[in-house]
Amino acid sequence: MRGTLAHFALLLLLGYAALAFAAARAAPAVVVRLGAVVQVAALGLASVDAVRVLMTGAPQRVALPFTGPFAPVALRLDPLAAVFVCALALVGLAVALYAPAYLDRAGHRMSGPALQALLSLLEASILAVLLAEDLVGFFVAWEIMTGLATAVVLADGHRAEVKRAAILYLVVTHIGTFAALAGLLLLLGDAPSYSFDALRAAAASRTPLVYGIGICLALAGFGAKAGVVPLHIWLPEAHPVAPSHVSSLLSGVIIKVGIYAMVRTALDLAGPPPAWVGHLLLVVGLVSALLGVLYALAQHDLKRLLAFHSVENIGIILLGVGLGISAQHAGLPTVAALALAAGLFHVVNHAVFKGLLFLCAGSVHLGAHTHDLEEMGGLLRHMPSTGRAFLIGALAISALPPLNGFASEWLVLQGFVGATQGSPGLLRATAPLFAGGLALTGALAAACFVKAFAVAFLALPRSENALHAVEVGPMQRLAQNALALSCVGLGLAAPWVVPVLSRVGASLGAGRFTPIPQTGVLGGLGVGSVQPAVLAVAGLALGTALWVWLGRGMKARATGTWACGQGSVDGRAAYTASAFSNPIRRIFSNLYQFERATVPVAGAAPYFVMRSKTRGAISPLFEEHLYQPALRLLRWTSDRFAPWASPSPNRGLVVFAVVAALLLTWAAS
Amino acid sequence: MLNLIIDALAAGRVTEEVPGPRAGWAAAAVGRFDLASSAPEALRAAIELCPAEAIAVERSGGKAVAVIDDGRCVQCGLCAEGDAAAFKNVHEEPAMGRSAASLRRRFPLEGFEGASLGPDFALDAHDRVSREGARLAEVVLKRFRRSLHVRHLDAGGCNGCDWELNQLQAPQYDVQRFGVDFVASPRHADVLLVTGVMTRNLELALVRTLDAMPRPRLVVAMGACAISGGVFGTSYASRGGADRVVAVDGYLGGCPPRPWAMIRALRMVLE
Amino acid sequence: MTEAARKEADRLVGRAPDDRRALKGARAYALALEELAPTVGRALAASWRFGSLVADQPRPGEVRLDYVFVAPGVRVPVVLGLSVPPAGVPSIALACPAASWAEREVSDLFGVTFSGSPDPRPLVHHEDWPEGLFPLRAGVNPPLPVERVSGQYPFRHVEGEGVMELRVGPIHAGIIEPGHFRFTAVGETVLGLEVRMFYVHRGVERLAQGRVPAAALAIAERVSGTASVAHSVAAARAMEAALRIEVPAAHALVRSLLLELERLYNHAGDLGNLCAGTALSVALAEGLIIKERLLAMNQALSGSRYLRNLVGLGGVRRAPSSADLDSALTGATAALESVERLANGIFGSATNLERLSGTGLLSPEHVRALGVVGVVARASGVRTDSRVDLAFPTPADSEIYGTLKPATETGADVAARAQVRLAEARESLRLCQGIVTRLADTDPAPPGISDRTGGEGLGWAEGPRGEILTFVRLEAGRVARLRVRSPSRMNWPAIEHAIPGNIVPDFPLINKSFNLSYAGCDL
Amino acid sequence: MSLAVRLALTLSQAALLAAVAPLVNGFIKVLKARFQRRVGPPLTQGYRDLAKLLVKENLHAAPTSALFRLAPAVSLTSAVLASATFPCVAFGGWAASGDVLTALYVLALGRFFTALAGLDAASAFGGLGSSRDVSIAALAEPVAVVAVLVLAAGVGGPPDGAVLAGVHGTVFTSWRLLAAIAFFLVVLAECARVPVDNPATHLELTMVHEAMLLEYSGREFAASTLAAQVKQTVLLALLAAVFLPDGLGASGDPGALALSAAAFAAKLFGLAALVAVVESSVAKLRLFRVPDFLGAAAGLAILAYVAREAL
Repeated sequence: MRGTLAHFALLLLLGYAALAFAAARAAPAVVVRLGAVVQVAALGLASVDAVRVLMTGAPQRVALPFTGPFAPVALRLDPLAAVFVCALALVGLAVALYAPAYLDRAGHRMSGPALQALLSLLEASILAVLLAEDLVGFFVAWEIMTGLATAVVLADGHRAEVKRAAILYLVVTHIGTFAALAGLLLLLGDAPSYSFDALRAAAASRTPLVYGIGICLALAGFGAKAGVVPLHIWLPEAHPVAPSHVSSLLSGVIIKVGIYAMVRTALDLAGPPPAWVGHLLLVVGLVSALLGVLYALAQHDLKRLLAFHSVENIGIILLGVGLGISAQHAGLPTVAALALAAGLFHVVNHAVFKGLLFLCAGSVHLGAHTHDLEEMGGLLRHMPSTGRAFLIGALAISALPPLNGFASEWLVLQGFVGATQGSPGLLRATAPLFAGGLALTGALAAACFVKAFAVAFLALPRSENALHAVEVGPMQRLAQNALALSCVGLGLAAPWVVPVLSRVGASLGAGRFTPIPQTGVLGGLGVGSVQPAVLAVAGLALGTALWVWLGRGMKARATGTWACGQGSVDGRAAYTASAFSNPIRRIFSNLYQFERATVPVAGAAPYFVMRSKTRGAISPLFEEHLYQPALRLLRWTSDRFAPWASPSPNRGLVVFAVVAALLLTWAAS
Repeated sequence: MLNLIIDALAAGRVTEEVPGPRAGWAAAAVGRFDLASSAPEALRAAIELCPAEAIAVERSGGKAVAVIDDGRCVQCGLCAEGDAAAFKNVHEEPAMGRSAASLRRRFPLEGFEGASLGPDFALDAHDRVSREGARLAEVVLKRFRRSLHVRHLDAGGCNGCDWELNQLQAPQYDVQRFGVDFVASPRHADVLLVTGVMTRNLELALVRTLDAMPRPRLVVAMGACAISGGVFGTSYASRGGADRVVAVDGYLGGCPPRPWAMIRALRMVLE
Repeated sequence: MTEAARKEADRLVGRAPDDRRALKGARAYALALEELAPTVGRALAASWRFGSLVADQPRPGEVRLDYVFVAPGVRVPVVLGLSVPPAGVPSIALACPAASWAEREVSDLFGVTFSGSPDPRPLVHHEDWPEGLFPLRAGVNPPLPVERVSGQYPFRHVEGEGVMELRVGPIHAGIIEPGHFRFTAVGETVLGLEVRMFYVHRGVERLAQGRVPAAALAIAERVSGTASVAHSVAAARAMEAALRIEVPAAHALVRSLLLELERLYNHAGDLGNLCAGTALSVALAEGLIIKERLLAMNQALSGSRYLRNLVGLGGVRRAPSSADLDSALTGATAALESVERLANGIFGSATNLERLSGTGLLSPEHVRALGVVGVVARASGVRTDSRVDLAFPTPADSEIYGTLKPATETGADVAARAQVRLAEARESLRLCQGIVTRLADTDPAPPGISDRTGGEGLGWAEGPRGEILTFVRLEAGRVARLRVRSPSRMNWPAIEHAIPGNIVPDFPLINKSFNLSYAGCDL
Repeated sequence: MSLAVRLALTLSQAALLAAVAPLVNGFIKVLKARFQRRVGPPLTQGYRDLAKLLVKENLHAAPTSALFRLAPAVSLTSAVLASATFPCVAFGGWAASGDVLTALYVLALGRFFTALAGLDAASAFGGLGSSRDVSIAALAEPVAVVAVLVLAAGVGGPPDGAVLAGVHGTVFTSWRLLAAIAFFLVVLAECARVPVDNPATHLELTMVHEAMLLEYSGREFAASTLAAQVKQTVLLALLAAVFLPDGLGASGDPGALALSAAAFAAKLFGLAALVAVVESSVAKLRLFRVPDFLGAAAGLAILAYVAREAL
C-alpha cells in the first residue's frame, strides 16, 4: 500500500514554511497561528500512517514527485521509523498548540513567523530523516535537520552563551556526522549504490574488522547527536538556550533521531549485530544514564537540569537496545524483543514527558521570568495547572507507577531479570550490575525531581518574580495537559502497546526477536496485562477514599509553619536546590569534584566576621579530563606543524578534518 | 555490642511500680511545708527569708490565716530551719491542682495579732484556668488516657525541671508504659508541658508553640517557676507564671517536682 | 612560687594592688581608662585568661568596671578596676575575643558603650527591647511588663548561591533548654553557625539585689539546675570573702564533697546522654538508670535530688551524719562501677566510637582566645581547672585538692570530651573517699559567722562544666550586687568554632559533648 | 480458583498486613524496651496512638499546597497496594500477578510524595528529611533490585506468585541467605531504622524519616504514620515470604493455608525481633557512612548472585 499521508505532511510543512517567510511581515500573528494549524494537520496525517504501519507491521513507501542528484529520492515508513514518527507527532502536536501563545509573550529576538517556519521545516526534515531510504537522502536530510536545529537554537543569537552553545553544537554534531558518514561508507564498501538495500546486501561480504570500525564510527557519530556520554557536552548547553517549545522538540525528538540512526544502523543496515555491539551499547547506556542523572542532580537551572536528564534517558533507551542485541546471543529471543520494545517504548515515553517538562519550564519562564530553581518557590499557588502537569511529568520521568516512564523502565528491568536465564556468558554475569545501575538511575531521577518540583513549585517564593508569577494561557495549558494525559495513558496502556512494539525487532530482519503475544502474560515474564490498570484503579479508589476521609475529621486549621517558636519562615529558611542535592553530591564526590570556598566580606576575622560570601563550583569532569587533553593534543600536534599552520585549535580542526577526509577517501575507494 | 543486650537482659528490669503519694520518701527529702508554729516572730522571719515570696499571713473575716503557696514554694527549707521555725517539712509531694489558687494551703492561726504579712495573694489574680480540659468530651479524654503525647517547653527555668522530666524516660519510671511519650513536633502533641518562669524573651514563642498544636490540647505547668515564677518572680525579664500568657489546665508545685509527681499530675489532668 | 607570680603581676600592671579597694578574694588594681588596652595586651601576652567583667554602681552616676583575669600562679583572680562614665570605654574584644560577650552584656544592662567594638550588637536584650532602657543601672525601674518594640536582630550573614539558613530553636524538639542556633548551610554542609542565647534571661543578678544572704544563696542555687552546689558555693565563698567569714574545716569538706558528687552525677549522666546522639539506646537507658540511682542517693544525703538546700553562709546548713556519708560513698562507688561498664560500651563499640572521633574539633587556639573553661578546655589539651588554678579559702580543701591532677585529652573532639568526663568521674570518687575519711577525723563546728554587714568579695568553684566566678557586694546585710560568671557563658561562643566542617546531623552530638547550660549563661 | 476468590484472598492479605503493621512496630518497641531494662509501651500502643489522632485537628501550615494534603493518602495507598502485589501465605492462586519489583516501585511512589510534602511547608527540617530520605533510597533501591534479581535467577523468572510456587520445597541455599541478608539491610535503611535513622530520636537535625512528617497532625499524621508502619511490615513480609519462603504452602487448601499462615507470622515477628536486636546493639552511622553500609549490602547481593552462579 502506498502511504500518501506522510507525503502530504511533508509538503504541508514545506509549503507553510515558504508562505511564512513570504507573509511574515504582513500578518505575523496570523502566520504564527496558521503555522500551528499546519503543524497539527501535518503531524496528525503522519501519525495516522505511523500507527497504521505499527498495527499492521507492513512498511509503506512514500514517493516524492522529484528526484535527487544521485538517485531517486525514495521514502519508506517501516515500523521502526513509525515509532519515532509517533514520538514526533505526540510532541509536535503539543508544541504546535503551545507555540502561538508562547511566542506572543516570550520575547525572543527572532520573530514568531520565522520561528514557526523554522520549526515546520525542522519537523519536515525530521520526517525526511526517518523516511529516508538511501544514504544520500538520509545525510542530506540529517544535515538540513542539524542546520535548522542550530538556527532555532540561535533564536536569541545575540547572547554570547547562545552563540557558544550553537557553535559547540555544530562542531560536535558535525564531527559526529562526519564519523557516521565515514562509518557507513566503510560499511557500504564497494556496493553499487547508496541505497539502504545496497548497504544491507553488503553485510555478507564484509570483514569483521571493517564491520567493527564502521559500526563503531557510525554509532559514535550518531551517538554524538543523541547526546551519549562522553559526546553529550553540547546538549546541556544547546537545549536550555533554545526557546522552550523548541527545547521540547530538541530534547523530546531530535536526539531520538540519533537513536533512530543508531538502531537503524546496528540492527538493520549493518546486518545482524554480534554480541559485543550489544555489550558496548549496554555499557555506554549505563554510563550515560548514571552520569546524566548525577549531573542533572547538581543543576539548579531548570532547563539545564532537564537537558541532563535527556542524557540519562538516552542511556536508558540504549540499555534496552543493547540488551535487545545481547539477549539474542544468550539464546533469549523473547527477552531480546521485550528489551528492544522497552527501549523503543522509552523513546516515545521520554519524548512525551520530556516534551511536557520543557513546555512547563517554558511556562515557568513566562510566569516567573527565570530558569533558576533557586529563584522560584511556591509557584504551585500561582501556576496550579502548570504545576500539576509538571508533577505528572516528574512522576513519569522518575519511573513511578502507573505512568509511562515506569512502564518502559520497569520493562527494561524485567529484561535484565530475564537475562539471568540466558546461556552463561558476559550478559548473564553482568545482569545484576546493569539492573542495579538502572535502579540507581531511576531512584536518583526521583531524587532529582523531588528537588526540581519541590524547589520550584512548593514552599515559599524565593524572589520577587516568583512571588508575582502568573499562569499561562488556556492553549498552553491544553498542550501541557495533553502531554500529561499521554503520560498517564501510555502508562496504563503499556500491556497493549508493548506487544505491538515487540514486533518492531522482528520487522528489521537483522536479528532474532520473538515478539510477545498480544494478550495475557508477556512472554512468561510476569507482566499481567490487566495489572497496571488494576493497580491504578485500586490505588485511585483507595487513595481518593482515604483523601476524602482524612479531610473529614475536625475542621482543618491554617497556621504558620513550625519555626521552633520563631515568628515565621521565609524563603531563606527553606531548602534550596543545591542544599537538597548536597547529600548525593557528597556521596558521589569523586565524580563531581565539587569545591567550595567561603571568604569574609565584612568584620574582623577570625572571631567577628559579620558577612561572608561563599562560592561553590563543580569542575566539569569530561571537559577537564577528556576534551581539554584532546585539545591540548590537538594543539601539540598543530604545534608540530607550526611551519605551515599557526597554533590555534581552529586551524588544528581544519588540519584534522583534511586528514580525516583523506583517510576516508582512501577507505571508500 | 551484643554483650550490652545480654548484660541488660541478665541484669533484669528495673522499672518500679507507681508508689502512693506518701510512699518512698527518704527521711531527709524535702517535700511540702506545713505550719509548725504560729509565733508571729517565727512567721515574720520565715516571710523575710522565703526567697520565693511563698508565705503570707492573710486576715479573712477577722481571723488570721497563714498561707503557704505550693505554686511558689521552691522547697528551700529556710522557713523550716531552726528549732523555733514557723514551718516544718512533712515529706509529702507539693500540691497539684487545676488552678494556681488551689495550690495555696491555708493554716488558721491561733491568737495571731497584727496586720497581714508578706505578699498579697489576692492581688495575684492572674490565674487563667483553661476550660479546654474540662470541655473535652469523655471520648477524647479516654483516648488521651491511652495515648498522650507531650511537648515540653522550658519557658526559662534553671533546667532542674527539665532534667527531672528527662528522668521520666529512665527505665525506673518508664513513662512510655502509661502511653505517654515525648514528641519532637508540637504538631504531634496533646499536652504542652511548661517548666520554668515565663521569660520575656520566650513569651511569644510559648504562644506560637501552643498555636502550633492541634486541638484538642492541654497545657500543664510544672514546677514553682512555671506556676508563679518561683524565686524569679516577675521582673523586667519575666512575667512570672505561664498562665500570664496562656490558659493552663493543670498545675504541679515543686522545685523541681519529682518524677512520680509529674506522672501523677499528667494523670490528674486527664481525669 | 605564688608570691613570685604575684610580684610578676604587679610588675606587669606597673603598680601595687589598690589598697583602697575593699575587694577580697582577688588581687585588685586600679587603672586609668587609657591604661586598660596596653595592660590587657601585656596580660594576654603573659597567658592571663579572661575571667569576667563585673560592672557595678557603688555610687550612682558612675560605673565601675572590673576586668577579672586568671593569671598563672597568682592563685587568686586578678582584677583590673576602672571607674568610668558610662560612655566611651575602649573595647578590648578585638585583642581578647573572650571579653566580647561580657562587653555586650554590660552595654545592654548598664548602658556603657565600648568604643571600637568589633561586634556592638545587643546580646541580652532581644530585638523587641526598647532602646535606652538599661535594667541594671541604679534607679532604673521600668513599669512591668516592659513594652515591646519592633526590631530585627542583625544576624551574621553568608551570601552565595544555594545557601540556606537552618534556624533551630529557641524551642527545641527534645527536653532541652531554649536557645537559637542559626546554621548557614548548603544541605548537610555547614558553612557557619551563630548561637543566639538569652532566651532564658531571668534577670537573676537584679533579683538577688536587696535579698538577705540566705535568700540570695537560694537564688544562686537556681542559676543552673545541675550546678546548684557549685553556684551556691561560689556565691557563698564570695559573700564569706566580703564579710571575712572563716569557714570551719568540717563545713568546707562537706561542701567539697557535694561539689564532687555533683560532678559525678553530671558526668555519669552526660556519658549516658551522649548515646542519645548516637542512638545507642541500651547504653542511653543504662546511663539513665545510673543517673537515677545517683539522684536518689543525692536525695538521701541532702533531701534534694539536686543536692540543694545544704550550702549556707559560713558553711553548710546541716551536717550530714556519718551514716549518710558512708551510704553516699557506697552509692557513688557502685555508680562508678556501672559507669565503667557503660564506658566500655561507649568506647568499645566501633560504630559508636566512629561517631565520636574527629567530630566537633575545637582547637586549643580557639580555647585560649575565647577563654574556654572546664571539660571542654581540658579535652582540647588546655589545663584550666579552678581547683588547681585558684587557691581555696580553707586549708582543709587545699589539702584534699593538693593531689588533684586535672584530666586532659588532646583529641579536642567529642570522644576526648567523653574521656575527660570519665576520668573526672573517677577522680571525683577518689576525692570523695578522701574527704569522707578526712571528715571522720574532723571535729564538728558551727558555721562561720561575722558581724560585718558589708563588703565585696570574689568567690569561685569548679562546677561540673567548669569554673564559676562570682562577685558579691553586700550593703547593710543585703546583697547590693551579685555577678555570676558561669562556665557556660565562656563556652557558648566557642561552640560556633567546633561546627564548621562537620555535617548538620552531627551538631546535636557535638552540643551534647559540650553540654552547656543555657540558664547558667543567660542568667 | 475463581477470580473472585483470588481477589478476596489478595484483598484480605492487604488488609491484614495493614492491620497488623502497628502491632509489628509495637512488638519491636516492646522488645527494645526489654533490652533497656524496662517494661515499655503496651503492644497495642500503636493502635491507641492512631485512634487518638483521629479525634485531632489537621493543621495546615500557610505555605503548604494541596500536595501536602494529598501526600498522606498517597503514601498510605501505595503501602497498602504494595502489600497486595505478592503472596505471603500461599503461592497458588494470586490475583495480582505482579511481582516484587512492582512492590518496590509502588512503595517508591509513596516516598516521592512524602518527600515532596516534607518540603512543602518551607521548613528546613522537612528539607533535611526529604533530601536525606531520597539520597538513602537512591542507594538502597539498587541493592533491593539486585537482591530480587538473585532470587529471580534462582527460581527461573521474576519472583511472582506463579514462579515462587516453584521455590516451595527447594533446598535452603547459601545464596538465598546472602540475598536475604542484603535485603534485610535494605529494609533497615528503607524503614528508617538504626543504623541509618533513629526512630526514637527527638533531635530534628538528625532525623531522616520523621523530619518529613514534622508538619503533620491529626488524621493526616495518622495516615502518614500508618503508611510508614505498613511499609515496614510489607518489606519484612517480603523478606519472610519471598526471600525465606520455607514453610509456606503452595496450595490453597485450608489446612496448608493455616499452617503456612502460622509459619509466615512466626517469621514476620522473628524478623521484627531481629530488627530490635540490631537497633539495640549498634550506634547510628554518621550520615555519610550510610553509603558504606548500603555498599556492603550491595556487595552481599552481588556475592549472592556469584554464589548462585557458582553453586
